[in-house]
Amino acid sequence: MRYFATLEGTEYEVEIIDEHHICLGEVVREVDIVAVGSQPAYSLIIDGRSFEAYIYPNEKDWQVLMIGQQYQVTVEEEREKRLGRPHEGSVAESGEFQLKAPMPGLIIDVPVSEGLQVEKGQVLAVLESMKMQNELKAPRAGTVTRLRIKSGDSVEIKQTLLTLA
Amino acid sequence: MRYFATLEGTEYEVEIIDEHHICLGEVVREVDIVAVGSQPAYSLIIDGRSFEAYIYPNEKDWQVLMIGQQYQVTVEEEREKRLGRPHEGSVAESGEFQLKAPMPGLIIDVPVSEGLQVEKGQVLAVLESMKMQNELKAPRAGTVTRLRIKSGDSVEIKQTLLTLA
Amino acid sequence: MFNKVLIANRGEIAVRIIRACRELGLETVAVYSEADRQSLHVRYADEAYLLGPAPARESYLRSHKIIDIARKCGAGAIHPGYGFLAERADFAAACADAGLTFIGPKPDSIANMGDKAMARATVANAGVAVVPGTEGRGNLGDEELLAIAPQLGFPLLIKAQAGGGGKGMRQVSHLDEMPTLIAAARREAESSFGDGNVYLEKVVQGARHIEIQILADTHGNAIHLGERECSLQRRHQKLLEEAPSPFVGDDEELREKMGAVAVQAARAVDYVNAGTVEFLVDKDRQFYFLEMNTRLQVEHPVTEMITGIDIVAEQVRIARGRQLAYQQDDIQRRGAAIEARVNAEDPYNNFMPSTGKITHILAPTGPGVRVDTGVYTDFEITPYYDPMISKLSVWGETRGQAILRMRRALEEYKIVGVHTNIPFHQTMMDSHRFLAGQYDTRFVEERYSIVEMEKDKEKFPEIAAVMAVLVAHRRALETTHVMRRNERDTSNWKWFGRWERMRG
Amino acid sequence: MFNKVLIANRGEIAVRIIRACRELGLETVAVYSEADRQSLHVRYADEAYLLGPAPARESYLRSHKIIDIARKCGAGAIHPGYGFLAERADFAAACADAGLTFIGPKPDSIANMGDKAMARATVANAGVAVVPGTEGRGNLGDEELLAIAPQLGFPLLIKAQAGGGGKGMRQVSHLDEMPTLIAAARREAESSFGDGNVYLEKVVQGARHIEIQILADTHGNAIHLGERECSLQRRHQKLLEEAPSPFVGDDEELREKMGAVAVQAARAVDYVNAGTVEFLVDKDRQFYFLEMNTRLQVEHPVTEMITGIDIVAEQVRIARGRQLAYQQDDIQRRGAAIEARVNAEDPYNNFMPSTGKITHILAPTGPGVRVDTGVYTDFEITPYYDPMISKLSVWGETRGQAILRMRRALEEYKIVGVHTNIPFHQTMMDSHRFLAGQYDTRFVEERYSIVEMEKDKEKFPEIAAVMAVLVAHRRALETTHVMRRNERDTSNWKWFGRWERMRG
Repeated sequence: MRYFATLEGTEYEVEIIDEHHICLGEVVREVDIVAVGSQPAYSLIIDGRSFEAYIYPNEKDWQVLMIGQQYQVTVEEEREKRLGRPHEGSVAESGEFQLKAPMPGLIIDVPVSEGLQVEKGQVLAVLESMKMQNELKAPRAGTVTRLRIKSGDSVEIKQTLLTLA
Repeated sequence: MRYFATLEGTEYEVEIIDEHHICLGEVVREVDIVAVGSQPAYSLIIDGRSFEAYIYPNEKDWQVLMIGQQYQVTVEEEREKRLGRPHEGSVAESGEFQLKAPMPGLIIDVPVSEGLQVEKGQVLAVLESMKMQNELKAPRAGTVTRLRIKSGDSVEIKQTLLTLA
Repeated sequence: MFNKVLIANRGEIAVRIIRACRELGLETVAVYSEADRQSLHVRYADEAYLLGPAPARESYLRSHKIIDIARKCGAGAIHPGYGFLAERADFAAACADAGLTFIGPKPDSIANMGDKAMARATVANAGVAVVPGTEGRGNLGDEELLAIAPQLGFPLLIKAQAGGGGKGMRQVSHLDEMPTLIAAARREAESSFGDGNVYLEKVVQGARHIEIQILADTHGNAIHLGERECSLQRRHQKLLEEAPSPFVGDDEELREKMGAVAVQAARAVDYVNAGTVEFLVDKDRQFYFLEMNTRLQVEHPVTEMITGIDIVAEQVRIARGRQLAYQQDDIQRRGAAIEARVNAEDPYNNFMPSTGKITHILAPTGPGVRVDTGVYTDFEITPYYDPMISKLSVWGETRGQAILRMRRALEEYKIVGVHTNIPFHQTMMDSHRFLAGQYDTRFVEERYSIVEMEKDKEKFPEIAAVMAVLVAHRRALETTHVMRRNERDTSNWKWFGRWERMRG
Repeated sequence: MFNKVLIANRGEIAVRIIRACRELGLETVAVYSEADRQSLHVRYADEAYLLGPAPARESYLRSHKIIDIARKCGAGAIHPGYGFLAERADFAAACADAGLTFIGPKPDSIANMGDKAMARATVANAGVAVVPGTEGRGNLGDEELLAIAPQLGFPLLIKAQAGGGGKGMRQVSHLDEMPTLIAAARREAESSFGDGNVYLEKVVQGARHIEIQILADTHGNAIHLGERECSLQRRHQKLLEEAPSPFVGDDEELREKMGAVAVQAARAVDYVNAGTVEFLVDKDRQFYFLEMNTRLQVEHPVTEMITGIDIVAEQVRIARGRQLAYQQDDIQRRGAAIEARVNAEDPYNNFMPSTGKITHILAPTGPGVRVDTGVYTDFEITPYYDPMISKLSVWGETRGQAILRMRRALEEYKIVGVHTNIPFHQTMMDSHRFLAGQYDTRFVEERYSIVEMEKDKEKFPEIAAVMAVLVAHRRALETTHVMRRNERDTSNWKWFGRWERMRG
């Protein structure tokens, strides 16, 4: 079975030969992968080099956490790729950005108002959590279209705080 | 709901009043039990005293491991008790004793033969495992009726080694 | 003399105190909020009592309830740990009124040192140098502060009088921005300590934060255990501490001078129990009294590791009326120790706190490694308290060995489920400035970038690609062969078979 | 000079050596059997190579394959750990022939000390006292042994010439039982070491087993790091070790004398690297050379804890040709350390080994506690290797504090899934004889009964009954409300949602 893995713009062709051999590009390599513990932690030995990673699927790709580094890998099987999967993710590119609470906490300050034009990096809200005040900043320039919080509000994790158009 | 717990010959009557109260004998006690971690480990706070135990069911009773001590507890619901459950375990009392391998290993020595009369505590077999030689002894006096191993055999865990009648 | 101690705290420090009490043969009582029912301190204590809902105001700050519990359960003493009620003179006084031993200094000493302005006035009177500022001038209004500021010169700091741990603190570069910053500092101080009073303090440029550990008994004996270097901070929160200080180094004269001054400061408030005198030290080795923490310090383990003294056990002994087990000459340093605060926060995203369930922990162990923590696998990190998961401390024969050991320990440390600042500590152990001991209190904020630090780090994209493919392939196989997949669908109950041969 | 080290071992000691190498900046290579694919040493090493099936003969004892792997992967050195190939002179020689540095003594020293009879003859010639016996008389037949025995007097020991760790050892009380016991000893020696030769040794009554740690470099420097007391044994397997020895105590003269004699014994075989000279010490403080272990010792951590010296790192430095970093006068002891070997065995059932999956571990941490282990939650204990799960070591300012700390640490230590000997160690920490330091090598076998020791232990049958009822009640509820039960039927795949915010 042949797979194509894409990561940071580079495509890697990986052919599974048997349980202990793959062909990576043109080179046959010896691999041994096992799960360690009951968590999605895997130990890989590839041509003698020992690696360990936590690997779990995201909505459309795989997250690989290895030596403190996080990699996002898209994996496609050859046939799948030939058939061409519907292009996902295009929706997210367009339209609005919704600022969500990264953690539960208390809104300390909201230095913006609806209709305000903001710059990238501008503080949109100050959220207190774990005894620290955290500034939530605009990831890009835009206009605050819907403001759903005010100072003093308690918010839940992932609650939408405001919308940027 | 009322339960009867039996342990080392003593019966304890426990009535569940609500989630945080039980009646033990005649005394109402405040209890809070929660599972800690994903294992069958429980933390109990009873009238302020904090206890921790690993609790898991056996064939017919509950094993409670607490502060390095193991307790076997039989639990019956009141109705169950009134109806009278079939008396289990009587079969085990009668008849033969089967010596099973407590761990996998290599049989080093079998100092008995079929038909031999043995005393309680007499060595029936020597099993090598984890680099140690372990003597398997007779739990009671009896006659070796069936001998299924010989010196040099590899045995699996719980494999029957011999029968004592 | 008490035989049962209530620990009015949570997390790693509650566990630390339980351990010390247990090693002294004392019974322990935990208190906990609804969010902490499964915490290690509740599991480890002999007794445990619920305080209330998660927010500290409704649980760990309920001093009357805590004293009430102590009396009812027969605890003779209360250890406050750090934070929460540890530096509340009224709480210490209430303990005494209730006939309970407060394991800490006298209420007066706390009050004296707790009001930063009064503290400075007190130690200045005792002849200790202080950072220039408005200390001792009472509760100044905004107008007065704005008037005094240009005399001190910029940059300067606005600090909460009642504060600690960087809360209610703001740095001011120009007079223009001062009104807004005063308001912000007062607001934060008010919400954190219930006291909005602030004072001004000159910023010492290139300053090192170096503190001296003090022990004083009820018989008039007071000694110091040498210094800790705590200059690695971010937003006035310490991130990494070490002992001895690489700045003080072999300068025994400076060490002894700071130690003697710290003892003097402690004596000025008739201090009893463990405490820490914090100094700012400038490039010319001039040192200024900053504040005194009248409690156990988060970073006490580094001092324990190089002196061999169990500071928490010593606190309890002092509270039991014992004489100090040591005289100043008994205190000997050996090697070097470093502590890394492992926080649930994302160093790649402006150190944003991270919450969630810790699904996996593999903690470093082995020679010279100590971990202090209140969490374990499957523990939930909540947003209610500080983000510290654990303190990782290492000891080495030399500072160099301690750094190499810290690298090794950080590499071994696996925490999955929340973001942690372990990558931050890793880059710090590789930083030339840290290796050379050349860092001041502004280093992390002004000169540190994790992206910059990691740019030479070896990456393994090819390996990541291979691993993702192999796991995806496995999963595809398992989905195909439904039988095999079902084997893995093991419910909690089916696992019970595994427990058969179990025993502690 | 080598930069990559192959560790020809498994379990905790392989992890220990990987840690030392990593702290020295060296690359590490693990080797493993099929049973150990998921071991911590395989996970922690930079590289890992399969040796073969689980049995040691087919994996960890395959010296040629190991040397082959080392050459192919570019490792310049091999660390043998303890056990397996550690005391095989032919393996050390084969390493040298292959151009690899063997991290240990020269083949000749191993051979000299490995043959017990030759070892005794060698050190006796150097003027060191030995236990009376048939040492140096060559390979005696059964008839000869039976003839000599009455001259030595009973009780005496039959010991394997090639042996170690109590294998091939039998104690004889009367001449009558000697033929059977010689046969048994020869059989065990043959199967363990491939050499059935045995010798006789007088039993020293009330003996303490005290050993001296040696370090020697390639430049002719040799020092000792003081003693360890290892008298707590069962079937000649050490269970618990401490440093310093409570028997030696403050008798610095005895300590120095034993140290000097140990260095002398090491010099007699031109010893290089770390080694241990074992003595039997009788009540009159006479000491006799027992044997020299020409390798790292299991119990090395207690010496590390009181001296601050990293023995494994020192081994590697010596092997790299460095001079010893210490002279004899640099070695200073601080406090006391105790190590408990935590084994997978059942102390309530004649210490029967226990195998199975470790379903839960909560290891003690905090001040003065060190854990060395190669296992983790969900690891499987197999019957192929020794039953050691971990080594729990503690340090205290005094022996008393170390004991209290060990009690605390044992109480915290939770291992579920296999039986462990933790209850044994707990009773030992409560034993008056242990507390008084009054125990000899026969103590566990002759005077110890766990049932007897635990008879005063507080039990909680009522609490156990309540807990069983509450859990049974919960389960009944869950069975009734099927919906709720299904919620808990969480398959592996469904758990993936939990990993969303994960990062190291």
